[in-house]
Order: sequence, then structure tokens, then C-alpha cells
Amino acid sequence: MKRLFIATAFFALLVLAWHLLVRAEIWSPVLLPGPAAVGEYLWASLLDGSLASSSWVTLKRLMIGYLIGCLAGLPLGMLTARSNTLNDTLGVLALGLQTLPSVCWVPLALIWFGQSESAMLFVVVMGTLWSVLISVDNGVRNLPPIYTRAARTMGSTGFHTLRHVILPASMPYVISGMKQGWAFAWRSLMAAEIYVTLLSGYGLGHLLHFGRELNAMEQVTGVMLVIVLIGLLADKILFSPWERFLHRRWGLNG
Amino acid sequence: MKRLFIATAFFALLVLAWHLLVRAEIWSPVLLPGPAAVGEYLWASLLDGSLASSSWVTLKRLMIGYLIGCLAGLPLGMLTARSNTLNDTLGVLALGLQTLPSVCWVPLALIWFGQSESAMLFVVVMGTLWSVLISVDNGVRNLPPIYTRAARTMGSTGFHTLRHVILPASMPYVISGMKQGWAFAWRSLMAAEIYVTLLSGYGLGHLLHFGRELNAMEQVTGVMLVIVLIGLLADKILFSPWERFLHRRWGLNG
Amino acid sequence: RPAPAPDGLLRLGHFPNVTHLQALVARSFSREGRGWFEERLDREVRWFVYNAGPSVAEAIFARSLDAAYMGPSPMLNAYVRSAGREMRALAGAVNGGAALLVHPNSGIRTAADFRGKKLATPQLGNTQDVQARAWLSAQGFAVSLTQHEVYVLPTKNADQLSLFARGDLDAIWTTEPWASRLEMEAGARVFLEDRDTCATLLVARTAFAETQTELTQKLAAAHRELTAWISSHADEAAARVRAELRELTGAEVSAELLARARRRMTLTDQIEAVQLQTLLEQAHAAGFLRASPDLTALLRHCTSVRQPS
Amino acid sequence: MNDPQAPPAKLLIDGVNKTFRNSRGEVLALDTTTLAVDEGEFVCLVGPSGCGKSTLLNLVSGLDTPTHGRVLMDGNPVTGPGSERMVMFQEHALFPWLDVLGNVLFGLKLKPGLDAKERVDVAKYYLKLVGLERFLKASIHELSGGMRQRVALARALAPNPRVLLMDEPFAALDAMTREQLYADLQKISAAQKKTVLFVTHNVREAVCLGDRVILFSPNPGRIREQFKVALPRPRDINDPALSVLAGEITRALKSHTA
Amino acid sequence: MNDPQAPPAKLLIDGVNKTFRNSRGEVLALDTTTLAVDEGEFVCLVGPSGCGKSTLLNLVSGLDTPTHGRVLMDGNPVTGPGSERMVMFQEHALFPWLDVLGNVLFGLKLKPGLDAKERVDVAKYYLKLVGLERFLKASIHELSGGMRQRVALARALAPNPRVLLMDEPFAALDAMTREQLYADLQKISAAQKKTVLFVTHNVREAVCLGDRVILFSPNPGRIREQFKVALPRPRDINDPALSVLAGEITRALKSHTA
Ligand SMILES: Nc1ncnc2c1ncn2[C@@H]1O[C@H](COP(=O)(O)OP(=O)(O)OP(=O)(O)O)[C@@H](O)[C@H]1O
Ligand SMILES: Nc1ncnc2c1ncn2[C@@H]1O[C@H](COP(=O)(O)OP(=O)(O)OP(=O)(O)O)[C@@H](O)[C@H]1O
Ligand SMILES: [Mg+2]
Ligand SMILES: [Mg+2]
Repeated sequence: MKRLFIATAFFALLVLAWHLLVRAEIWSPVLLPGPAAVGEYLWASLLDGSLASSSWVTLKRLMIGYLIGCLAGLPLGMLTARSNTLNDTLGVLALGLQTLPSVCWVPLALIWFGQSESAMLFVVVMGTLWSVLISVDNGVRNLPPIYTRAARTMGSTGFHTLRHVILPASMPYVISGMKQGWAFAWRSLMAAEIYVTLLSGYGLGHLLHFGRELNAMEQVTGVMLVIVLIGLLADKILFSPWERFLHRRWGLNG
Repeated sequence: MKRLFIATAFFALLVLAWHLLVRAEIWSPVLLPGPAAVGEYLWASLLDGSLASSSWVTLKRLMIGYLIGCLAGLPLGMLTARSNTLNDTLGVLALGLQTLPSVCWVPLALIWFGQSESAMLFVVVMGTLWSVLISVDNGVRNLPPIYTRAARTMGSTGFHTLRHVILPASMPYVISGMKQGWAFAWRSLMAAEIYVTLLSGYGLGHLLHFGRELNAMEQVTGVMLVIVLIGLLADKILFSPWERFLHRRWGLNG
Repeated sequence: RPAPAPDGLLRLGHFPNVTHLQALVARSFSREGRGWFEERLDREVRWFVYNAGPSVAEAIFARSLDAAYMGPSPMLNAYVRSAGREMRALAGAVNGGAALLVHPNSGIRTAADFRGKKLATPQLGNTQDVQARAWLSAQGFAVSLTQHEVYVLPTKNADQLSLFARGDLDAIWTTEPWASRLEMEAGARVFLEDRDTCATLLVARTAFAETQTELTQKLAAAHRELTAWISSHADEAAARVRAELRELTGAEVSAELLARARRRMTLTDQIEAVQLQTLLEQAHAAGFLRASPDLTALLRHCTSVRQPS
Repeated sequence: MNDPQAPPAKLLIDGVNKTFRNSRGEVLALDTTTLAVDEGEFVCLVGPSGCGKSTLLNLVSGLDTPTHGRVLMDGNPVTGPGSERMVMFQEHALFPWLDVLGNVLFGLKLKPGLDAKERVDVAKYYLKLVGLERFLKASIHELSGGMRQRVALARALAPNPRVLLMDEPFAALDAMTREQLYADLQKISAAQKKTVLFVTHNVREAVCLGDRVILFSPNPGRIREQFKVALPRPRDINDPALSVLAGEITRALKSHTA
Repeated sequence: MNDPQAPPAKLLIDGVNKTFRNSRGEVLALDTTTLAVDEGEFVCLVGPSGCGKSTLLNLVSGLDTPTHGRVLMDGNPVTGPGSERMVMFQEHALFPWLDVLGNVLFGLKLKPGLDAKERVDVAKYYLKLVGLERFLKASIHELSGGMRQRVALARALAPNPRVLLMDEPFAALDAMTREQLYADLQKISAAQKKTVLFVTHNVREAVCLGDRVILFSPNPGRIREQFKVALPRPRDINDPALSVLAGEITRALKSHTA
């Protein structure tokens, strides 16, 4: 209770200080819009639906791309961890591509797919896939061998071992890899949306970009707040349950 | 030896397939430049120095911003982990800002600092700082209490405990946080460079953007290769020694 | 990859910019339900707005556009990059509409004063950028991505104004309406004015021009008719341009600004082959293009080419 | 044992040795060793740390293969691990992603011929035997070290293997629990005629449980001496006769190591 | 001990109890307990798992504070941990980021009055005592469980504390190493008049080392019985007289638990 109060008080004070600083007009209002202006923008764009529709466009792109990336990265990561040949080929490729910020794919994606949803999806998938692949590979590779040995003595082989031992045992790595994949996907989508305007729908990144084009800093700030909010919610909804499960079952923290 | 050979053969085959596909002219040459064209571009821009100067500009921005982010994030993370009040205020703030792709800061940074190096630095610092802070906080928070308890019974207190027990004990988390901070800094710098042209120097992101502006896909592809190379080298040079140390001393993998 | 448009649909691209006069006027007709091209081609027309030539080229490469208004440099660039395959010019649209402006405090009086100064252009490799580099080279400055006797800085139009106002830029080579805005809002001085160089063209995707020859010719004809109409209905056209810009960008363009801008522009439906050849060579010299191929294929579908006499 | 009329040994370790290669060179973990174990026999392996006891168990389980020699079960070469030879590892090797019941069920699910209900009943029976009937749903990390060892014991016993390979199974238990389990293990192995290889550091434990106690010495690991334990069963660890034999074996152990 | 003329007890646990609060409610880990330990006395605590032995050690070390009552050392209240009461934890609690020597040096560096060379000499002396002189530079994860416990022992002994609090220090050791350390620990604590609180599951170990053996019973944890061990020192764990007393204590332990 007391801690909640401190946190609330802190953020209220922060907003108040922000408001007073802007009111004092130390800086020009274009440099820093006040909380009132940001609030107004948020309210107005909530009412006219532009915020909701942009958030939906962005989330749809993110979800689909992320899902594809995870669905491909999981089995590929398992494979590269179990086969030396795959690891020396696909694994090395993944290592290289993982260090490539996926926004760098944007020019090629635009040429290949046009200014279309597919281009965005491609960028998001590139952001997710390699990072998930590598985390899963790492997780499986670093499994204590005792688990598979124990399973083998109990008669488990092949796919049964994969499904009932290797997959659950590498869970903590898989979750943290998926979390990192999410962070990268989110970052690359925002970067791509800010960088290119799509014909097929304006996402939050576009709103941000338009805010800059119009020198409307209250729009920029408002959209940033929405992005933070979505990020926090995604974390809560997508990953917290898994982490709580791991914590409870394995006694792991984080 | 055999594995090295397989890897080499695989990548040689990949390049060959790429070459043949382009030669077969299945796609228009704007869609996919051949390895020969990419090689030519790389060679030419190595000779005229533009590649080296851009890499240097990018690396300088990255290094300075990353360093600032780490230097600020490390002590702040320790503090938020040790103090409930700081955690409920600064910690919550950091959690929110960490989910904000730091490319979203670009519009504000441009207004605040102009199209200058400071704007780029700001974006890179925002990319590094929060992620390092949170990892360090996590690391310190999840330390097995047995270490500090043991140290206290041996007469260690206050700063001595911080310096000689908490800091080294949270090393694995700190390293992985710094690694993630690096990945975010690298991604945000690329996104920012691609998005805005600076008056003070062209980085690799700018070369990529210019490649797109000129529809010069061999330049885009060439610069992407350089980015991958730098990413891999940075990983090798910055993090591999630490990870090897952890592996050797703690018996950790990864 | 996006499929070619279904029959009965024509996809046209343009900028929300006064130098795309024909597009703005035609689109304002479409908005009233009596579309200029729709009526003459018996097609549904869908308009797409871009703000940079390379995006138009990307869209054409990706087959998501059939025809577009765009500047000559990006068009040439796309033509050369695709080894002459993807891009065809149909007609001229607007000439001129560009100027080199200098900051009153920059101390630039003569061409020699540009040494060490910062000169902004709208975009790397666009028409003004190529021209600026060519002009600077002609004045004896070494300018390239690594040589900076004059700093040529590709900067977005939106950013140019504020940077210029803050004194971060000494000179700007740009198009209308930015040139006039710089004059009116930032006190910029005109150093050079360009009323003649090709600024906007009507182009088409090769596959479109070759498979739908008749439609292509009808499109060019309608465009020529529109150009003539704008010349003869200057006031109504100006009103339509202002209204259309308000619709597209939400920003008001004052009548004075438009008039000032309009004075620098020359309407045309012709393409001067020599100008294109010159631009091509300049782009080649600036290092943007590695080859300067023959332009015959580019102009194959254009019926109004003015060849050198 | 070499009588041609006798049935073949249940387990025959036949001239086996095992070399490990590590960064500093080769380690001869187990020197050439021959050992025959009869059906239903309970054999205890005793010896100082690093003398190759775990290595031998791994070879018999089929998880490792000998550098030379062969391991036979019922006269057939052992080619890999199998559920007829259940292993209890020195580390507990429980699966942290399953609860206590889930861990015991894991091996049972791989055994054909049982339906879901029967499996749960069997698992519960063995968990009750080790005194954990109240922890069916507990997570592994919530258990104390001794409780984990007991879960591992239940997991190894539940599929009713013919051969049990146990590596210091009782090290983390307190004296009372341990005595209870000595009694239970003797009862089970006698009733079901199990063949057991049992590694321990505790000589009294070895004498209490084993039909035979085998002494190892290290560097390289090899068998040094064998003791038949002819005491009547069930045996009590506090029986003075047992202490006498244990003292004798301890002295032998010291003499080999010194 | 209650003689007003006698010097105050080295350690006085005075009417102490300790309650833990967890998700399911409160646990009375240690019921009201009073215990006085004289200077130079070696007291062993024995009792089943969960009876509050570690809890008591934590209270004496100053790492935890009692819910009621007080802990006095030399007549002064204990307010926090200090290097005059060195603890050997049930888990080994070694620092993985330091090598073996570094771990032993950690406590020595916090002790004033030694220069670098002397510190290394002291550390090496104690590492030699526990038989690890060849592992000075080894990483902790490279050691076996028994070796880790021996490093922890050296770390606790090296700063030469007046009071030693040891929580099952010898659980992971094999019999031979253990016997060696019984002898060394008796020698050290006698020579330096150390006051020792020693927790173990092994009754024979308690009888071998302790001047007094204290029996705990669980739920809630409390002292049930005390035994003076009057056998002459140094004692050998295999001494029959010791076995007799151990048997008696074991029976008492069982009767309290049953
Ligand atoms: N995987 C391995 N690689 C290299 N050396 C090994 C390996 N496994 C065991 N050894 C070595 O083989 C020898 C025998 O090891 P083993 O684990 O069989 O001993 P043990 O008798 O079980 O000892 P303990 O009582 O400590 O469990 C040791 O010297 C050990 O260092
Ligand atoms: N931090 C804690 N929070 C809640 N309960 C605790 C805590 N520490 C100990 N307990 C409880 O207090 C009781 C005594 O624990 P303690 O660790 O002192 O037992 P012990 O005698 O050392 O047992 P063992 O022989 O297993 O080490 C146990 O029931 C335990 O569950
Ligand atoms: Mg072993
Ligand atoms: Mg304890």
C-alpha cells in the first residue's frame, strides 16, 4: 500500500513538474508540449478513432509477424542444436542475420513486396526469427545432459525425448528467447513504420512520423505514451503468465 | 576441419546459387543484385573510402552512446535493486521506457538537439540505458542471498559488499544485460540513421538509405553485409572474452 | 508480389506538391465524381500519394502502380537500374519550378563563395540534387559522398525550412512551393532560378505500356488535354490545386504563395530528349549511376519528344 | 559362477575398461575389470572418490560404452539404455518441469500394458513407500535434498525393472528415514528377486544391504577385494555382527588407499 | 553455569524464539529456547530435518534476529554478523567468481593487521590442512561436493574466529577424509580454545566431536535433551565406547520423534 502510494505520488509529481516547466515557458512550446496538450491530443484521437485504428494496424502486423517468426524459429533452433551440419550452415547464417538490425531489410522488402503489408511482415519476421532460433539453439545445447540420460534409461527415445524432455527442459531459454524476439520485432516494426508510409494502413509509427512532419510534438509525445502502454501490456499478457509458471514450478526468478 | 569445410562449402554454394539465380534473370535485376554487382560496389566504396568513413562515423556514435548508457545504467540498476523507493519510481519508469523502441525518440531528439550528433547520441543512450538498468536490477535482485549473508559474517559491509560481492555475483546478468543493451543500441542507431540524414556525417544507415533512394540494391545489399560483419566482430571483441571468462570461472554456458 | 491491377482499374501515383499540377487538378475532378481520366479512359482510377521519387520507382518495380507523375532523375535512375526494363516515359508535365536560394547571412555573393558552405537538396539523387552537384562541379568544386568542398546535404523539405531559419544551412536548391516559402518565410535570396529544366513527367510501368498500348495512348492524350485545359483556365486550376492540397495534407497554401510558385513553372506536355541526356550524364558524373545507356527504349511510348535538331 | 551347468550371469562385466579424454590428456577411469552378478544378487560397490564406481554404473546402464571389453545382460550385449535396467543417478536427475507425481509417472508411461488409472496407483504406491504421499503435487525445487532422493528412488522402483543401478541413493537422508528405506529396499529386492548394483561411501550401509561388497581403489579404478556378506536377512544396521564385518572392510579399504 | 562467581557464558541464547511468516501462515521454527555455551566448549546440535537447527545458528550469527528473547556474546547483545563468529553454511556459500585461494583470502582481507604475504601464507596453511594445496587456482565449479565443503571449512577457519558456527560441514565427505578432519578440528579447537556450535545428522560424529550433544525435536523446534560427552580426547570415531553412547543418543532421538 505504502509503496503503491509512493509510486503514484512520484508519477503525479513528475507530471506536475512537467506541467509547471512548460507553463513557465522556459522552452518554446514546440520543444516540449505540456501534459495538458498531450492529454488533449490523446482524448481527441481516442474520440475520432485514429488512435485505436492505428494501434490495431500495428498490433496486427506485429502479432502475425511474430507468430510466424516463432513458429519457424522454434523447430529450426531445435534442429540446429541437434545437428552439427545444420549448425555449421543454418546456425552460422542465423548468427550473422541476428546481428543485422531488421530495419535494414526495409529497402529490400519494399522492392520485393512493394509498399505492402507483406513488406512489413517480412521485416517483423526477420526481427523475430533469428533471435528465437538462436535462443532455442542455445537452450537446447546447454541442457544438462543428465535429463536426456535419465529419460533414456527409462526407455524414452527419439521424438518422445524431444517432446517430453528437451522441449520442457529448455523452456526457460525458449521463453527468454521469445521475449527478446518480441522486443526486436516491436522495435523493427516501429522503425519500419516511421521510415516508410504504407498504403495499406497507418500504424502507430506512422502517427509518430506524421507528428514529426507537422511539428506536432504533442502528437509525438502522446503516441509515445501509447507505445509504452502497449509494450507494458504485451509484457504482462504474453510473458508474465509463463514467467510465473516457471517461477512456481522451477523456482526460477525472472 | 571437416565441419569448417562443410560450412565453407555451404556458403560457397549459397553464393553460387545466388549468382546463378540472378544470371538466369528470373527476376528483374532491380529486385536482386547479383553477388558480382555487390562485390563491385563493396570494392569501389572500399577504394573511395566511403565505406570506411561511414563505418567509423557509425561506430563512433555507437560506442560513445553505448558507453554513456552503460555507465549510467550500471549504478542506477544497483540502486533500484537495493532501494524499494527508487524501484517504485525510477524502476517503474525504466520498465516503461524499456518497452519504447528508442527510434521513437528520434522526432523529439531532433527538435531538442537539432540534426546533430547529440540527437543520435540521445537515441543510442535511450536504447542502451534502460535495458542495462533493468538487467542489472534483475541480476542484483535475484542474487542468492547466501552470498551477501556469507560476506557479512566475514565482516564485509556497505560499499565493500557492493564492490566485492554484489557486483561480481551479478556479473552473468550484467553481461547479458550489456549484450542486450548493445543489440538495442545497434538497432536504434541503424533505424535513426536510416530515418534522418545528419549534417555532421554519414553513417552506414545513411549509405543504406541512399542506396534505397538511388534504387541501388547492390549498395543496399553490400552495406547490409558490412553491418552483419561489424555486428559479428563486435560480438567477438566485446562480449566473447567476458563470456569465456564466465564459462571458465563459473562453469556457465552461454 | 502484388498482382497486376484487375482490369478496369488504373493505379496512378503522384506527390502532394504544386509541381504535380496535372495530378492535383485531375484528382480534384475525381473528388467531384467527374474524374478527368475516368471519363476519358472509361476506367476506375485509384490515386496513390508518395512523397519521394524512389518510393514511386519502388512501387513500379513492385508492380503496385501502373503510371505516375514523377521527376526526371528518379525516373532515369529507375530506368538505368532496371537495365532499361521497368520504366517508360509518356509525356512531359511541368518544367522549371526550382531555384537555388541562399541565406541572407551566409555571405554568398558569387559562385566562388560556396566553398565550405552547406547546401541542402531535397533528396539524394533527385533532380535538384543532381543539378546542384553538376552546377557545383561546373563551378570547380569537388563534391561527392566523400569530398566536401561544398557540403551537399540531402534534407527533407519539411526540415529544410527550420534548419534554414536557424542558420544551420547556407543555401538550398529546391522546388516549389518550398522555394517560394523560403523566400517569403525565411527571407531567402534567390541566387539562381530554373524555369526550363524538366521537373515533372508522366511515366508508366513498361509491362503496362506494352500490354495495354491503347490505354496508354489514351492516358497520354488525356494528360495533354488536361495540360491545355490548365493553361487556359489558370484561376480555376489554381483554386482546384489549393483545395486538393488542403484535402491531401491538411495544410493551407496561400494564394500568394501559389501564384509566386506558379510563376516559376512552365506547363508542357513535351519531353526534351537533350535535357534527359544531360541529366543522365550529370547523374553519372555525380556517381549516382554507373552507366549512361541509350534512352530510346525509355521514350518509345512517348509521342511528344522534342529531338535535338 | 564359472560352472557350465549354471544359468548365465544376469549381468556380466567382461574385461571392461574405460578411458576418458579431457583437455589435459587421457584418464583411465576404470582399469580392465571383470564382474559377474547373478540374478537376484545385491552387490555393493565401495571405494574412495574418483575410483570409477559411477563410471562402471554408466557402462552397465548402456549410457556409456566401454573402451574395451563388453557388458552382457542375460548373455546378450548391452547396446544402449533400456527400462529393464533402471538407474538412480548420483545427482537426483528429477525433471523440474514436472511435479513429484509427474516425475514418477514419466517412466511408467513408457511401460506398455498399464492404463492411466493403474499408472497413478502404482506411482502413489511407491511415493507412499518413500513417505511422500503428501507431496504428490509439489514442485521439485520445493523439496529438501533428502525428499528429492526419495522421489528419485520411487521413480526408479515404480516401473519394476529387473535390474536396479543405484549411485549413492541415500547420501542426503537423515538416519531415521535411511533405516526405514534399508528395510523397504531389502523387502522389495528379495520379494521381486531384483538384481541390484549399489554404490555407497558408507561401509555399514553396504554390509547391511549387500550379498557381496566389492572394494575399489583409484588411479586407475579397479576392483581390489570382495567380501561375501552371509548375515541373515532382514538385517538391522545397528546389529553388532554387522559392525564387526564393517570394521573389517573399513580396515581393508584403508590399507588399499594408504 | 548459573554460578554467579563463574565468568559469563561465551554465548548465551536467552529465551529466544523465532517465527517465520510465509504464504500459508506462520511457522514457529524455534520455540522458546535457552542455552549457554562456555568459552572453549564444543556443542553439537542433533535432530531431524526441520527442527530449527539452522535457524538457531542464524540467530547466533546475527544474520537473523529473534522474534523474542536475546542472544548475548561475552555478555553483550549480538546486533549483527561479525567476523568473530565465523559461519560455515549448510550450502557451501563459496563465491564462484573467485578461485579457491581467493575464497579463503576474502575473509582474511577483512581482518586488519595482516599484510598481503601473510594472508596468502595463512590461506595456504589452512588449504593444506584440508588437503587442497594442489587446487589453489581451481574454480569452484571444478571441485567435487566434498572438496567444496573443505574449501568452506578453510575459509571459516582462516581468520581464526573465537566462535565457529558450523552447519553440517562434513555431509558430502567420504569416510576417510572425514576422519582426518575430525582429528584436525579437535586439534584446532582445543589448541585455540574455540567455542563451536556444530550441527549434524550423524550422532556418532556428534559424540566424537562434542563436549555436549543437544537433541532437538521438531514442530515446533525445541531442545529435548542434553548429553555430556566425557570421553577422553582426542577421540576416534571407531572407538566402541563412543558407539555405546551414540546408540543411547540415537534411541533417545527416536523416542522423541516417534
Ligand atoms: N566425462 C568425464 N570426462 C573426463 N573424466 C571423467 C569423466 N567422468 C569421470 N571422469 C574421471 O573418471 C574418474 C572416475 O570417476 P567416477 O565418477 O566414476 O568416480 P566415482 O567412483 O563415482 O567417485 P565419487 O565417489 O566421487 O562419485 C575420475 O577421475 C573422474 O575425474
Ligand atoms: N526463511 C524461512 N521462511 C519460512 N520458513 C522457514 C524459513 N527458514 C526456515 N523455515 C522453517 O523453519 C523450520 C526450521 O528450519 P531449519 O532450516 O532451521 O531446519 P534444520 O533443523 O536446519 O533442518 P535441516 O536438518 O533440514 O537443515 C522449518 O520448518 C522450515 O520450513
Ligand atoms: Mg560417483
Ligand atoms: Mg539446516
